[in-house]
Amino acid sequence: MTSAGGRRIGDVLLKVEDISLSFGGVRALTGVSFDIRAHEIRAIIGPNGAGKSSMLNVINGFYHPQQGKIIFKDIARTDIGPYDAASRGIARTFQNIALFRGMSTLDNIMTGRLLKMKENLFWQALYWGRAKKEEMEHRAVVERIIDFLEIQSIRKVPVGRLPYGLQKRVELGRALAMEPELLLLDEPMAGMNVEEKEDMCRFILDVNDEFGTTIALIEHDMGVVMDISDRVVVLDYGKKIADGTPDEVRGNQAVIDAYLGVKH
Amino acid sequence: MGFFVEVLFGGFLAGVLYALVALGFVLIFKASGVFNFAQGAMVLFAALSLVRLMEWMPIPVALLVSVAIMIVFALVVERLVLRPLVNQEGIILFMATIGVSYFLDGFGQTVWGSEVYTLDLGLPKEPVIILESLFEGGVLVNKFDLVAAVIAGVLVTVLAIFFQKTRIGRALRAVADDHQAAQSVGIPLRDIWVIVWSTSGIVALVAGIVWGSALGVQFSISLVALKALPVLILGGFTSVPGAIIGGLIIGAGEKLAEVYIGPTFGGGIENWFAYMLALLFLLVRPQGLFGERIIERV
Amino acid sequence: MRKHWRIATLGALGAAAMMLAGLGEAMAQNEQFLPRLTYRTGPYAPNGVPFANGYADYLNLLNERDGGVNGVRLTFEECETGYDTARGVECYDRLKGKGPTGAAVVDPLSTGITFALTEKAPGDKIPLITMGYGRSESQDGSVFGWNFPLLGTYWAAADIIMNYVAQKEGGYAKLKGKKISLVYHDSPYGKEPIPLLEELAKRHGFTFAALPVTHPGVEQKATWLQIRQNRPDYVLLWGWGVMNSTSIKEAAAVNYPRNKMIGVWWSGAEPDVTPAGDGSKGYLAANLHAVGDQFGVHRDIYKIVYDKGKGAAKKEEVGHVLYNRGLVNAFLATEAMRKGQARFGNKPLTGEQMRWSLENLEVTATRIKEAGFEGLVYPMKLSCQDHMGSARARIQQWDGSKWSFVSDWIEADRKLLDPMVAAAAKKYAAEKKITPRDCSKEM
Amino acid sequence: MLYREAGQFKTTYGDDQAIFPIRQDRLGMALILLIAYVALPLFATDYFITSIMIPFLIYALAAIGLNLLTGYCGQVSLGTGGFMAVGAYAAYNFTIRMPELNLIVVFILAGGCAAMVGVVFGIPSLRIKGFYLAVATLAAQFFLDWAFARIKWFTNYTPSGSVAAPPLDIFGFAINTPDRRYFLILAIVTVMALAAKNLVRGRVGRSWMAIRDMDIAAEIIGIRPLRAKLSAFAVSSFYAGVAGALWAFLHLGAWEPLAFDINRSFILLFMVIIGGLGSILGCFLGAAFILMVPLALNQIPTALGIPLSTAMISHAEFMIFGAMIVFFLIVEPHGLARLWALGKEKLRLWPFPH
Repeated sequence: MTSAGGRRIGDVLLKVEDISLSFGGVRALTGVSFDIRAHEIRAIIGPNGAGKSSMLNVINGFYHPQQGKIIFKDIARTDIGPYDAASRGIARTFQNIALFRGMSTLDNIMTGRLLKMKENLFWQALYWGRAKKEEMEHRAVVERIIDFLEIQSIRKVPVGRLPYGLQKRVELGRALAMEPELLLLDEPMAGMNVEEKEDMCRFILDVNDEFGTTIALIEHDMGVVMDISDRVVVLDYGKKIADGTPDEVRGNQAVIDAYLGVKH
Repeated sequence: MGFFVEVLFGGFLAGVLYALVALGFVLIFKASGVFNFAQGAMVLFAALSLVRLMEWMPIPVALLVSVAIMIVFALVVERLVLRPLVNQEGIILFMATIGVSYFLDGFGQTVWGSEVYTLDLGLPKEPVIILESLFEGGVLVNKFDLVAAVIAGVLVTVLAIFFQKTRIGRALRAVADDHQAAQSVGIPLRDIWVIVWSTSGIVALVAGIVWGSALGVQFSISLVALKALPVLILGGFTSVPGAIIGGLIIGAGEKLAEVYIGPTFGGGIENWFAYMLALLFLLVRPQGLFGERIIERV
Repeated sequence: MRKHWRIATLGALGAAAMMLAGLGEAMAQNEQFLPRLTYRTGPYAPNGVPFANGYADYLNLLNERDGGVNGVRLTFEECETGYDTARGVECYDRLKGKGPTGAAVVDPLSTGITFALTEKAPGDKIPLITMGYGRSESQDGSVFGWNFPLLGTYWAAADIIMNYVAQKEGGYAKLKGKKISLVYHDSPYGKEPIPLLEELAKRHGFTFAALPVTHPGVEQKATWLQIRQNRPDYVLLWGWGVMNSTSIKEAAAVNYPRNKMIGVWWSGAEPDVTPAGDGSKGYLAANLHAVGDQFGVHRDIYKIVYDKGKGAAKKEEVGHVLYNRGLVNAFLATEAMRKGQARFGNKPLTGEQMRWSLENLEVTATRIKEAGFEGLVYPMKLSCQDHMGSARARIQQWDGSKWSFVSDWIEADRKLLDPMVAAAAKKYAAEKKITPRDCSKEM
Repeated sequence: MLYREAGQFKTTYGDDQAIFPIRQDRLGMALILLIAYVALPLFATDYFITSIMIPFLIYALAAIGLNLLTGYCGQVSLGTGGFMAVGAYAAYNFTIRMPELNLIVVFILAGGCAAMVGVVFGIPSLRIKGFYLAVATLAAQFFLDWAFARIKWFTNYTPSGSVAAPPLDIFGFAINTPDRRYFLILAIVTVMALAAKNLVRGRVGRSWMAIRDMDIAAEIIGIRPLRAKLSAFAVSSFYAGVAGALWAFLHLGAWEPLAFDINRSFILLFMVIIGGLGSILGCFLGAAFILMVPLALNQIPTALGIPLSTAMISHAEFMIFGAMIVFFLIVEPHGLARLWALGKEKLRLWPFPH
């Protein structure tokens, strides 16, 4: 399979099988299965409350589904923590920005490198030799990301003081710093103006293109979704109602009904 | 056996006193989400005001003036501390109330003096022996403790009626659930804060009367706040019955531990035992006995 | 942003004012400076205040009546310790250099502060007077060269009280099989008497139990429930501040007979018994001196200090137990000054001279009478080896409105104390690598 | 005009990450160190050294410990006094049971013991947060107070329960004068403050701050909350432990558990809040402030000829502390350190603020 950009879409990277999740008595997801292939951009869409964010939370280990399994890089698991997901190469951004508000842009993105930094407390306290060298190496990586996202000028600004659009960009930067294989983006363009959206689209496509990162994203702007994604999965009331290329989904009657609010 | 019951009783009655302080915490936390560390200082301040005013005027007048003072205090706190800190994280407000507590301790002693003042409202003090038919030698209890228990009971009942039956009470409960909803009840948040801090000031006054009669009105009363904290953890921060039952459990638990386990360790364990008990409990049930469950969201 | 600048300016002004304060020190005069470590705040304030007042009133009396001690005026400055050790150390360091000769003598007025200052005093050459408190082994002047636990240590106190108990029971032999409990403030102060009481329990065959009460001592329910269960024959009370009155109230609450409760001399003052009202009737306590304002010194204080409106205390509190203790403490300190002036001349003394004065101090009955303390204190004599001087106390009883003595002066058994003191002092000397002085060579 | 960074270019990331990237700041720091190491010992009175500088430095060190935990990792602790006590009693036991140990080793071991105890009491932080945790740390405070008062082994069976530091020396050099004690403390505090600064600007510090700012997000980018929090508790308690050992050995000389009671914990928390949460400089400013208030209250009115009564001073102190806490939380939650930074920023732009 190839897509418009001519990228190589690879084998299945992640597969969710028959996932069910509920809180107390409320069902958030019911028997959802789909897959994400390497290097593709996969969109998850659906009306409000369809269970999209819950799905991402299941994938990166924040929620533990009552049923079903998740196969990532050919290893199946049902119950892991966010730390394991992160260390195996899953990064994400959040719908309501989850940046570290007291830290600068640079430090926020540097936190994305934490998993890759190994020097112990003692060397850290000395800030000498190996620890300093390691710090400088990672700083260089982060500076490349800062250049890529064009946020050089806000490097030292505490993120709490940044406008919304820039915060979203920093959050993307932090996720990129983890050099993930799978990048989960929860509404990366929510609340942005047209210009900011265009920038964000460009970054997403560039990330996918340059680093070959697989991306799963939740987005409400159908125009954007149809433009940039390779395949789309549609959730409604916690169930999968459609799955396919943007064109296939667009014509699907169940999807149209769901968005128009037809009674089930 | 008789002795065990006696210790248990003693513990329950000590617990009632803790609960009186814990109640003030709960009221404020319920309505404003503020963990008010200054509750102990308020107890001291209220008691000091009362005992010094009693030197000048008849008791009922002194009581009324003390209530007025606590209301003024609530107004000042709302204006100078809570309003500027609205929407801050809970922990910031918590630290602010530590500041309020220090200020109030210093202020109260500056205005009212720092000696031991005897507060005598004519509460009975002599011990009585009860249940003699049941246990050999009977069970010794103190009339004063019983009076304290009755006062606590009355206070809880009054508060329960206040919360259930009055418009303001219902509004307060609404605030606890949802600040937006409270706006629609038609009472501004600020007023609610003043009301709830005043109420808790009055609860502090009652606690101050009981504690002050027992210990004399002096600086150490302020430290009872530290006794109320494990009660809160055990009972949950938002539950009035939780404060009472938590108080009873902590009171009985620490007295039994001190009397039966204490000697093995050289005694003096009750101070930390209450905290350890609460802490262990916290690990099992983080929201406390009657607290509302906290669900984390991203 | 303006606001921030104003704060900075204020801070700078404050700093400048403090430097000025340092420069404005009084110039050297014929004055003896006495640092006064006091506590007028916190949980122990009710006991700290009358003591400080008594001390201040006596110094003022000497200044007003006699122009000081032999013409050397007494100046003093109070420093609030709040019974906190670190604060006390700061007060000591702040005040030790004041006055023309520095601080010649310090009363730490807290066992914790005494322990800390015991480490510092030898280096600064300032004697510590710990009248009726401090570390018991510091009675040994050959090791503790700078500590003066005048009139009695806690070991002496415990022995005196047990002596009284034995008298009441009809001799030490009758103590066999009796139960004695100690309710103590959980601090070095409260723990001090334990070794001696354990020793006595071993010798006389009574059962001894120690029950700690945590600072500040308002939580005693469990303690007294234990007492109710064990029904000891006597309860010794080693409390301070609010703990004392709470103990008496709790004793009343569990119906423990008050006349079987004996407090140390820090647990037998008016603020300890009045809060419990009638509950205190019959309560016993040791006392180092007499109570009341009927003595010669009080008459002078009323006439010369209070009638001029210079009194530190409320007039009705003159003559209270701790007020008188402050008086006696000031009396002994100034008597030592007289002794020193006789040798070094009528000028302010240094700490080293003051130590000599204390070690050679003898307060005779004649002198006591002269100073208006007749009946208030017992004569005493110190030496290089013996820094305690006298170890006598009387037992007093509260009748609901006043204290009255129920025993004559009881002296602690020095034959029991001295070996224990010597052993403990030796251990301390070894730990601190101190070579004891040879007192037979000192003059 | 002197405070300018124009013409100073950073050519490496290392320069950019430096603690004092601006030359004037480096000079200022050098000046402060010069004063601390040379001028003060030469010119200051013994009172200034023993009663102001020594407690100031030790408080600052303990405050750094608490700030690492509270200001950087967001875990409020009211048990610092207890951890200081662990350090003090551990140091005491090491010196009397192993007299041949070098004093520096003793202090490190004391810190290590405190760190272990800190980790144990930090375990609940995984499940409980905010003021629940604050209350839980009170359990540590009360328990440790009790343990050192009651377990006689810790005090080497001293009857009174009060212990005294033995004569101290380092490599045969006796630590017995105010100046020597001051130098030892100053050296330790300099090294440990620098180490703390290094920690917070590197990987460990970032993981703490991430936990503080949003623990859930931190977990999702691969920070293990338990490890981050416990490491904060360990490092924080290490600092508190060393501070406790210094406080006991070099400031008090003899002590009892009451020297490390809950008031100590509160005072340290105040220093951190007033000085600035999440700032190493703030710890020094906060410690200085808290220490100066009572002294100023005592000396300024006396100098102005209106001496206040001791009771009044002590009450006023409570009121000022309380009011300052509230004031700083409202006006500047980052405390004196932030005010300082703002002042510098202003100076940088002066006289053309736009």
